[in-house]
Amino acid sequence: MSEKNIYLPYLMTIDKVTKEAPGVKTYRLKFQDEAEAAAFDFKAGQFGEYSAFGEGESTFCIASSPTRKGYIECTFRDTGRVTSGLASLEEGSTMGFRGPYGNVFPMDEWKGKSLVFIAGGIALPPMRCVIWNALDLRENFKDITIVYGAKSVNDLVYKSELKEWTDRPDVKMVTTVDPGGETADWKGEIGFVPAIVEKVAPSSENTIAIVCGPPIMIKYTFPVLEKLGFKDDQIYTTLENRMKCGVGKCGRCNVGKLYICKDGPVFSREELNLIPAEEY
Amino acid sequence: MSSNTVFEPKIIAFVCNWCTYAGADLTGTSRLKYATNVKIVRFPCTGRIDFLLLLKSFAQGADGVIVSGCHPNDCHYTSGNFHARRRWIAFRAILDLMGVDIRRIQYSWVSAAEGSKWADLVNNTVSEIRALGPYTEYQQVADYLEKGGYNGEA
Amino acid sequence: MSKIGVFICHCGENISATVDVERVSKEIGGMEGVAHAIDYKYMCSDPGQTFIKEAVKKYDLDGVVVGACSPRMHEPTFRRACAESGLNPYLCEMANLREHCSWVHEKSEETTDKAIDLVKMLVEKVKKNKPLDSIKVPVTKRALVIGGGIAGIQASLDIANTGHQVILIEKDPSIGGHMSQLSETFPTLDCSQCILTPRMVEVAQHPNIKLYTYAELESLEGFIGNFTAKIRLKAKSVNYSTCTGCGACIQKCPVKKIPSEFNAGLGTRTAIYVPFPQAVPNKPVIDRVNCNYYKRGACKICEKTCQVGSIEWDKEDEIITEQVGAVVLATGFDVKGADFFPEYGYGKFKDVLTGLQFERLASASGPTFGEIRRPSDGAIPKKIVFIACAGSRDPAKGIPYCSKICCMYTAKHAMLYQHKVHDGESTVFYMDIRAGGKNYEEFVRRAIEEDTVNYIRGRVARVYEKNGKLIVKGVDTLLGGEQVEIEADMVVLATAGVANCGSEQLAQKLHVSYDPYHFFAEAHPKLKPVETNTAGIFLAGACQAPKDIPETVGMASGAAVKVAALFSNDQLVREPVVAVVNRLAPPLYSTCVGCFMCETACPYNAIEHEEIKGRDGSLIRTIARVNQGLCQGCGTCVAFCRSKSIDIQGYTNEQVYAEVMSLLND
Amino acid sequence: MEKLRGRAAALLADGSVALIIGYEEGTKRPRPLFCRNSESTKKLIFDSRCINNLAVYITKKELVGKDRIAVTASISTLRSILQLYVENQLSEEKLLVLTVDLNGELREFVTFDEISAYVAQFELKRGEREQEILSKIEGMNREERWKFWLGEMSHCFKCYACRSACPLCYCSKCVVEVNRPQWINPWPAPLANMEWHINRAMHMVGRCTACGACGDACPVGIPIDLITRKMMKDMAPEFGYIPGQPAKQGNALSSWKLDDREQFIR
Amino acid sequence: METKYINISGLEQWFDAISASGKRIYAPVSARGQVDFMPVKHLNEVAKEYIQTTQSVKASVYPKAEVLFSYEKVHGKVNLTDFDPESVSETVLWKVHPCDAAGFKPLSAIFNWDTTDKLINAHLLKTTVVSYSCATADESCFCTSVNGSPGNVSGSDIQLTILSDGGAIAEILTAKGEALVALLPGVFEADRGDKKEKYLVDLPAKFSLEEVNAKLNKAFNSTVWKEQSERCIGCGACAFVCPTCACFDIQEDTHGSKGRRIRCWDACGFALFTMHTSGHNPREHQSQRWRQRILHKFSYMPERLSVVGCTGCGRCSRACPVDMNILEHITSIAEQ
Ligand SMILES: Cc1cc2nc3c(=O)[nH]c(=O)nc-3n(C[C@H](O)[C@H](O)[C@H](O)COP(=O)(O)OP(=O)(O)OC[C@H]3O[C@@H](n4cnc5c(N)ncnc54)[C@H](O)[C@@H]3O)c2cc1C
Ligand SMILES: Cc1cc2nc3c(=O)[nH]c(=O)nc-3n(C[C@H](O)[C@H](O)[C@H](O)COP(=O)(O)OP(=O)(O)OC[C@H]3O[C@@H](n4cnc5c(N)ncnc54)[C@H](O)[C@@H]3O)c2cc1C
Ligand code: SF4
Ligand code: SF4
Ligand code: SF4
Ligand code: SF4
Ligand code: SF4
Ligand code: SF4
Repeated sequence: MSEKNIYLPYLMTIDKVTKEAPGVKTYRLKFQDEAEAAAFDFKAGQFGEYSAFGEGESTFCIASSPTRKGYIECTFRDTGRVTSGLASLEEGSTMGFRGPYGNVFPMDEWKGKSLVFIAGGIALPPMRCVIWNALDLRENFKDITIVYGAKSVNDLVYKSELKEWTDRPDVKMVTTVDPGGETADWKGEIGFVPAIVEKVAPSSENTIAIVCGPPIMIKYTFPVLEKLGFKDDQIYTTLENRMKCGVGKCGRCNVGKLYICKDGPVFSREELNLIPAEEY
Repeated sequence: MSSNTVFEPKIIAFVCNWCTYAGADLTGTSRLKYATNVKIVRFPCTGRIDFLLLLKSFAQGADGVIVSGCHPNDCHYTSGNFHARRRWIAFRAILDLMGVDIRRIQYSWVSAAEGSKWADLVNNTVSEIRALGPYTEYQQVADYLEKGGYNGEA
Repeated sequence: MSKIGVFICHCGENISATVDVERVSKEIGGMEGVAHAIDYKYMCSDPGQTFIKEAVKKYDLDGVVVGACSPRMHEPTFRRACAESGLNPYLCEMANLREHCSWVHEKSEETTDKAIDLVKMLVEKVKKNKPLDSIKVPVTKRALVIGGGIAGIQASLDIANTGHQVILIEKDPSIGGHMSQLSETFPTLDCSQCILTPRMVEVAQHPNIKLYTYAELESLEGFIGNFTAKIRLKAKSVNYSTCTGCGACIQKCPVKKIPSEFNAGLGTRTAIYVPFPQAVPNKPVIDRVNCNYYKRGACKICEKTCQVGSIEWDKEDEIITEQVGAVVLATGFDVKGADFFPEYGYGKFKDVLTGLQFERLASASGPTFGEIRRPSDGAIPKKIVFIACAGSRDPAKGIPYCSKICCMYTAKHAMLYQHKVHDGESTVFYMDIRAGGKNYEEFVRRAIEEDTVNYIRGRVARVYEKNGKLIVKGVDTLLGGEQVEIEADMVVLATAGVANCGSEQLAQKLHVSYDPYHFFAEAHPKLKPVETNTAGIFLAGACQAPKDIPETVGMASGAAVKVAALFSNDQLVREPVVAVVNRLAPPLYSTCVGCFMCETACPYNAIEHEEIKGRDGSLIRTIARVNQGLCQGCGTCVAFCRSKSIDIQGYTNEQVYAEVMSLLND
Repeated sequence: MEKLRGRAAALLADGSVALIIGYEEGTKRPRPLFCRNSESTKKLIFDSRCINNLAVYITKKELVGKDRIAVTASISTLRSILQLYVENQLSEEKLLVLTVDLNGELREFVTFDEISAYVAQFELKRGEREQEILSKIEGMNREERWKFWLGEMSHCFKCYACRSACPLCYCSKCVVEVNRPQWINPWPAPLANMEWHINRAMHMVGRCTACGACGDACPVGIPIDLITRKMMKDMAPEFGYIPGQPAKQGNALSSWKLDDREQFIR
Repeated sequence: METKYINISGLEQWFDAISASGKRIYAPVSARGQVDFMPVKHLNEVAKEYIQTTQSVKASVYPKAEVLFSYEKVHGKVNLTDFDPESVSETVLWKVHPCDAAGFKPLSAIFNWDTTDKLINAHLLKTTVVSYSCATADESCFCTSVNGSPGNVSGSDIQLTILSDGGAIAEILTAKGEALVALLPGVFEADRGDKKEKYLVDLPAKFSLEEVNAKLNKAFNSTVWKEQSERCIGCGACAFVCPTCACFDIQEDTHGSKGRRIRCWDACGFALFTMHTSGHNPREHQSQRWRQRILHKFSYMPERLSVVGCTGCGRCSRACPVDMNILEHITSIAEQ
C-alpha cells in the first residue's frame, strides 16, 4: 500500500455559492469521490486548506456543522491571490480541500452548560460551525446566547441565518453594528461588541464563552467577561496564524513550542496565557 | 501555404495605444496583409511596458517579442517613449550579458500613420524569428521542475 | 470576475469573411469563466447592443468582451451599453478582430485561431478588471493669468469676456510688457502704444478682471480645476486707494538719475516713479533700492508733497491666497543685453545699441522724442549698421535657435531710420532673412527696394572704435567671402530673444516643464501648443519661445478658449485610467518605500509626497501619492516601481500579466 | 582607531547620537557592531578588512527610530549612503557619517554634499576577481554566456542573501514577494533564478554603487555583483553619470536624454 | 553491524561498481571555488582537501523545489497526478560527514511527526548514505557539543574511516549498507582491528546541551535575542545551508490548464515569512525571528520531537555574511 500524500487535496465541487457581504462568499462543497465523502469526518473548530487550482492554497475553518453530513462549507473574504482565485469560481467548479486539521472545541465537555457566542466581522464562520452543532444537539445545552457584530449592516455575514437564530425561541440573538454602520431600518443594537456584551451581561454560571473576532475586539471583550465572572477556563477562542501545510511541518504557525495548526486553532484562555507573547 | 514543416513562431507584441496600436489599425483599414503569428497587447504608452513581461513571454513559450510605440518626440505623453528607450538600452545590455538571445526582441517606432511599416515589421520579424527557430534554449529551462535536478544540474 | 459574456461581431462580412466567427464563439464559450458567448451580424447596432444588455441581466455577467472592430472605434459604444444595463462600463473590453485580424489576414484556420487567441486574451484581462468610477473634479471658474504683456492682456480680456473671473498678476508697476516699449510695429508700422493702450485700460476697467501689479506668484498648489495660488503683493509704498496719480511726488523726488528700465537704460527715472506716461495703473511706486529714505533713513520729500497722504513707509509685502481653476502663463521673454557681445563692443561703446534701445530712440515717447540721436553726443547718425542674429543661431553662444522676430524688427528699424534720416545710410548684416508671415516678405522687400537699405549676407567678426567712428568688420558671403569694413556712427544689435530670468524657478513652482533654454515647454509641439504638461496650465506668448505680436495674440486667445472650455463644465469628468499607490492597513500603510523613482519618471508631476504620521504626530514614513487631477494615465511610473507599489487602473499589472499569460498558453 | 573610539564614546556620552554602527573583530573577519554606550565603543575597529557594507542597516526601521545615529563608513558604504540620499531614504539631520581617511585622520560628514565631495576623489576600480571573470565572459559567445550563467544560476537557492546584503534593496516588499501577479517564480529553479537576477540587475541600473556586498554575501559563490557592477559601468557613458558617484538629480533610469543613443530600434 | 577493512584500490573498484549499478551517486566536488554535492561517476572526481561542503546534503532528500502533485483542468473538471515515489532514483550519498548524516534524523522527525510525508520518505528510502568520519575540523565545527562526534554514525548506512594507507575502516551499519557492500563484496576484507578513534579529529565540546536547554527554557523574554540579532540582515543563508532546517513554502506553477503544486525551501529568518495578507506580522522584528531559529532547534525540537535541531556542522556560521556565529551565540547563552 503506498503512503498517502498529505498535500494531495480532495477534489470538491462547489455546490452552492452564497454572497454574504462585499467580498465575502460562502461555498458549499461536495466531495467528487463518494468513498472519500463516506470516510470523511470532522469536529467543530477544525479547519482545512482550500485550493484554487492555478492560484494555490489558503486556510479557512470549516464553517458548517459536523452534524450536517454530505458537505462542508467555508466562508472567506477575497483578500489575496488565493482567495481572489477562489472567489472567481462558480457553482459547479472544482476546487481542492485538505483536512480536517487542528484541534476541536470540547463540545462533549460542555454538555449541560450554557453557551455564549461572541463574534465580530468575518470571524463568525468558525463560530457558525459550533453554533449549528449546538443547535442541532440543542437538548445537550442550557441557554444559548449569540452576540454578533460587524462594521456595518452590509458587512454582516450569514444574514438569513441571523434571522433564523433571532426567530428561534431557544436562542438569545443579539446583533450589533459599529456606530455609523447602521441603516434606516436597522433594528439591532448599535455599538462595539464588548460594550454590547456588557449590556447583555450573560451569566457566567456554568457557562462557556466562545469569542472569535479581530484581535482588538478580543482584547476588549476578555475584561468584560472577566467582570461578568468568567474564569479563564470558561473562555475559548481560535487563533489564526499564517500557515502553508496545515500539518505542523512548514514552520510558519509556531508560537513558542506550539503549532497553531496542530495544538490549535482552538485555545481556552487558560492555555492562551501559557503561550509566550511574541514581543520584541 | 503552411505545411507541417514550416515553423510558425509565436510572437507577442507590446504596443502603445496612441501610435502603434493606431498604426496597426491603419494597416487594417488599408487592408494590407501580414502574417498571423503576432498578437498585440495594448498599453497606454511604451513607458508602461514592464520589462518583466518580456521575460515572462519567453518563459510562456514565445519565440519572439515586438515592442513598439511612438517615435521619439511624438509620445502622446511627451516622454514615455524616452523613458522606455532608456529602459530598453539597459535591459538589452543585461540580457546580452546573460546570454539571452536578444535577436528575438524587436523594438520599433511605428506611428499612427505607418500602417505599412507595421505590416513590414510583423512580416520581417516573423521571418527572422522563423529563421532562428523555436526558442527551445529558453523554454527547456522552464521545464526544470518536471525533470527534477540537483545542484548544478540545469 | 467569473461570469464573462463574450460577443463576437461579424461586422457584416468584414470579420466573418475571413474569421470563422461561429468557431470563435463556440471555443470561447468553453473557456473557464465564460458564462455566455454568441456571435451576431452587427454587435454595434441597436439589436446587437440589446443582446449585450439582456445577457448582462440574464446571466448576471460580471464582465463583457466584445470581439469586433478596434476599441479605438467602438469602445465607448459598448461601455455605454454595459452601463445602461447596470454593469460597470470598465468591466467591458474589446478584442480587435477586424483591424488586427480579419482585414489583415486571408481566410484560414490560422486567422480564426488568432481571433480566438485575441478574444481569449481579453477574456483573461477582463477577469481581472475592477469596476471603476470616472473621476469627477469640481472646477473653480476663475483663471489666474501671470504676466501682463500683450499675451496676458489678451488672454485676460478674452476669458473675462466669456463671463469668467480673471486674476492678472504683473511683476512690474505697470502692465504692457515689451509691446509698450515698441515704437511702431511690423508689418504695418502702426504705433505700438496706440494699439496697446486701449487694451491696457480695458483690463484695468473690466469688471471681471482683478489686476495686481507689482505682484508675483509665491506658490501654486493643487491641480486642474482646483489650484490654490499664493500671490506676493510687493510693497508699493503708495496707497493706491487714496493716490490720485497726480505725479507731484515724482516731480519733487531728488533721486533722478536711475536708468529707466522702460527706456532700456537710455533715459532716467526717479525713485518714486511711474514707468511710463501711459502706465496702467497710472500711480507711482517707490523703488526702495534707490530711495534715499530707505537707503539712508532720511528724505521723505514725496510724503511732504503728497496732498492726500498716500505714502506708506512701513508697508510690507503682503501675501494673498486665491483659488483658481486654470492658469495662463504669459510671462514673456527678454532680450540679451550687456556683456554678451564684447566682440561687438556692446557695453563698451555708447553707440552700440540693442534693438530694444533703438525702439526707444525711435519712439515718440522715448528719450529723444522719436529722433534718432547718438547716445554719446546726441548727433544724428549718418551711417548706421544693423547686425541681425546677434547671438541667435549661434551654438557657441548657447543659443542655437532662431529668435524669429529679429529679421523683421531689423528691417523695421532700418526702415524707420530711413524715414527719419533721409540722407542716412543703413546697412544690415544678416545670415538669412526669415520673413515667413503674412505680408512679411513684402515688408522686407520694401525696406530693401523702396527704402534702399543695404543688405549684406555675412557675419560681423568685430566692431571697434577708430577716430570716433565705429568700424564694423565682416565678410560678404555672397561676394565669395570678401572682407567688408564699414565706418558707422551707430551700430544696432538684434540681440537674441531669451527666456525671462527666473522662468526656471517659476516653472518649478508651477510644475511645468521647460526646454533647455528655459522657455516653458508645450505639451505637444504640434497638437498641444498652448497646453503644458500640467493639466490646467496654459501658455501664451513669448514665454514659450520668441514670437511676434500677431502670434502672441493668437496664442493668447487660444489659451483663453482652452480655459473657457474648461470652465464650461461644473465638473471635470475624466477617464479613471490613472495611477494609484497601494494602501494597506497599518503598520504597513503601503508597500511603497518612498524612493520616488516614480516622481522623476512622471511627465506630469502627478506624484506627490504623502507623509504618514503616527498618533503623536511624528513622521513614520513618506510615501508616494498620485494626484488624480494631474495624472494622465501613461503608466510610466508603474514600470519604474521596483516593488510594484504603484499600478495603473485599466492596465493593471494583473490585467496585462493575465493577457500575456493567456496568449501563449496552449 | 583610538580617535575613532574616543569620538564615538563622546558622541554617545553627550547624547548627540543614540547608536553607532561600526565594526568589531569577528570570528572570521570584522563584523558589524552596534554601540549604544561608551563601553562598547572600545570594541570599534576600522580598517581595510572591514568589508560589510554598513549602509544596509541605516534603512532598517528596527535600528533607526527617531534618534540620530552614526555610522562608520568605508568608501563603498559612503557611495551607498549617497545613493540612499538620492532615493529619499535618509535625512541629513538623523545621520552622522564617520570615516577614517587615507592618512588615518577621522572625518565626519553630515551632508550629502560633503560626502559627495569626499567620494569624488576616489575612482571606482575593477577588482581582480571581477576583471578575471569579466574577461572570461567577454571571451564567450552568446550561447556560452547563457550556459555559463545558467550553470551559475542552478546553484542559487534563493536565500536572498544578495538582496539582504544590498543597501539598495530596502523595499519593504520585494517584487519576488509580490504575488498579484506572481511576476517572478519564488522557487529556486534555474529559470526562476535567472528571472530573479535579471530583474534585480534591472532594479540596480544606475543605482548600484558597485560595493560588491551582494556577491560577497552569496553563500554559494555566484558572482552576481558582476552583473550589477558591469551594468553600472557600461551604462555610465550611455546615460552620462559617473560610476559610483550618485548625483543628486536622481537616477539614471528614471531620467532620459533626447539623444540617448541606440541602434536597435528600427 | 559489521566492521571491515577496504583498501585504497578496493575503494575505487567498489565505487565503480556502485556507479555501474545505475544508482546516482552524489559526492562532494570541488568547482567554482566551492565544494558541494554533485553527481559523480568516478571516485577521483570526489573532492579531497576541504573541511565542509558549503551546502548540506539535505537537498538530496528534500529538494530545493519539488512537485507535490500536478493537475490538469479539463472542461471545469480537475485531474490530479500524485507524486510518484517510483520517479525517485536510487541514490548513494558519498562522503557525507557525520554532522550531515546526523541531519537526516531531525529532518525525518520534522516531516514525520504526527503525519508522514510521502515525498521525503520516498527519497530517504531510496538513499544510501556512505559517510566519512572526520579527521579535520575548523573553528566553526561543534558536533561534539550537540550529541555528535567526528565518528558519529547516526544517519549513515556505512561509515568509512580513512586510514593512513588510504584504505578505510568500513562500518556497515544497516541493511541498506549491506546491500551496497553486496555490489562488490570481494573488496571488503576482515577488520584489521584499526582503532577508529585514532583517526578522528579531537574536538572538545564547547557547551553542555543540558545547560543550554535549561537556560533557553527561561530565555523567551530575554534581551539576548535583540543583542545577538542586531547585525543579522535576515537573509536565508543560514537556513538554506543547514542540514536540518526544513521550513518550506507551497507555491503554484501554472501554464494554462496545467499546473503543479510545488514545495520549496523557505526560511524563518525572512521578514515576510509569517506576515498575514492583512499586514499583521507576529514575528515583526529580526530578533523574534532569530529567537525562533535558536529556540526551535535547541528547545522546541528537543521537547516536541525528542531530537536536537542542530548537528554542529557550523555551516550557518560559515555562510553568514555578517558573521552570526551560532557556536559563539549558544556558548554565550550557556555561560550566562
Ligand atoms: C486556522 C485559520 C482559519 C481561518 N479561517 C478563515 C475563514 O474562515 N475565513 C477567512 O476569510 N479567512 C480565514 N483565515 C484567514 C485566511 O487564511 C487568510 O485570510 C487567507 O489565507 C489570505 O488570503 P490569500 O491566501 O488569498 O492571500 P495571499 O496574499 O495570496 O497569501 C498567500 C499565502 O499567505 C498565507 N496567509 C496570508 N495571510 C494569512 C492569514 N491571515 N492567515 C493564514 N494564512 C495567511 C496563506 O498561506 C496563503 O497561501 C483563517 C486562517 C487560519 C490560520
Ligand atoms: C526690439 C523688438 C522689436 C519688436 N518689434 C515687434 C514688431 O514690430 N511687431 C511685432 O509683432 N512684434 C515685435 N516684437 C515682439 C513683441 O515684443 C513680442 O511679440 C511681445 O512683446 C510678446 O508679448 P508677451 O506678452 O508674450 O511678452 P512680454 O511683452 O515680454 O510681456 C511679459 C510680461 O510679463 C511680466 N512678467 C514676467 N515675469 C513675470 C512674473 N514672474 N510674474 C508676473 N509678471 C511677469 C513682464 O513684466 C511683462 O510685463 C519686437 C520685439 C523686440 C525685442
Ligand atoms: S517608485 Fe514605487 S516605491 Fe518608489 S516611491 Fe514610487 S510607488 Fe513608492
Ligand atoms: S545569495 Fe546567492 S544563492 Fe542566495 S539568492 Fe542570491 S544568488 Fe541565490
Ligand atoms: S554591488 Fe550588489 S550589493 Fe552593492 S549596490 Fe550593487 S547590487 Fe547592491
Ligand atoms: S530586488 Fe528590486 S524589488 Fe527586490 S528588494 Fe531589491 S530593489 Fe527591491
Ligand atoms: S544550525 Fe548551523 S550548525 Fe546547526 S546544523 Fe544547522 S547549519 Fe549546522
Ligand atoms: S544569521 Fe546570518 S545567514 Fe542567517 S539570516 Fe541572519 S544574516 Fe542571514
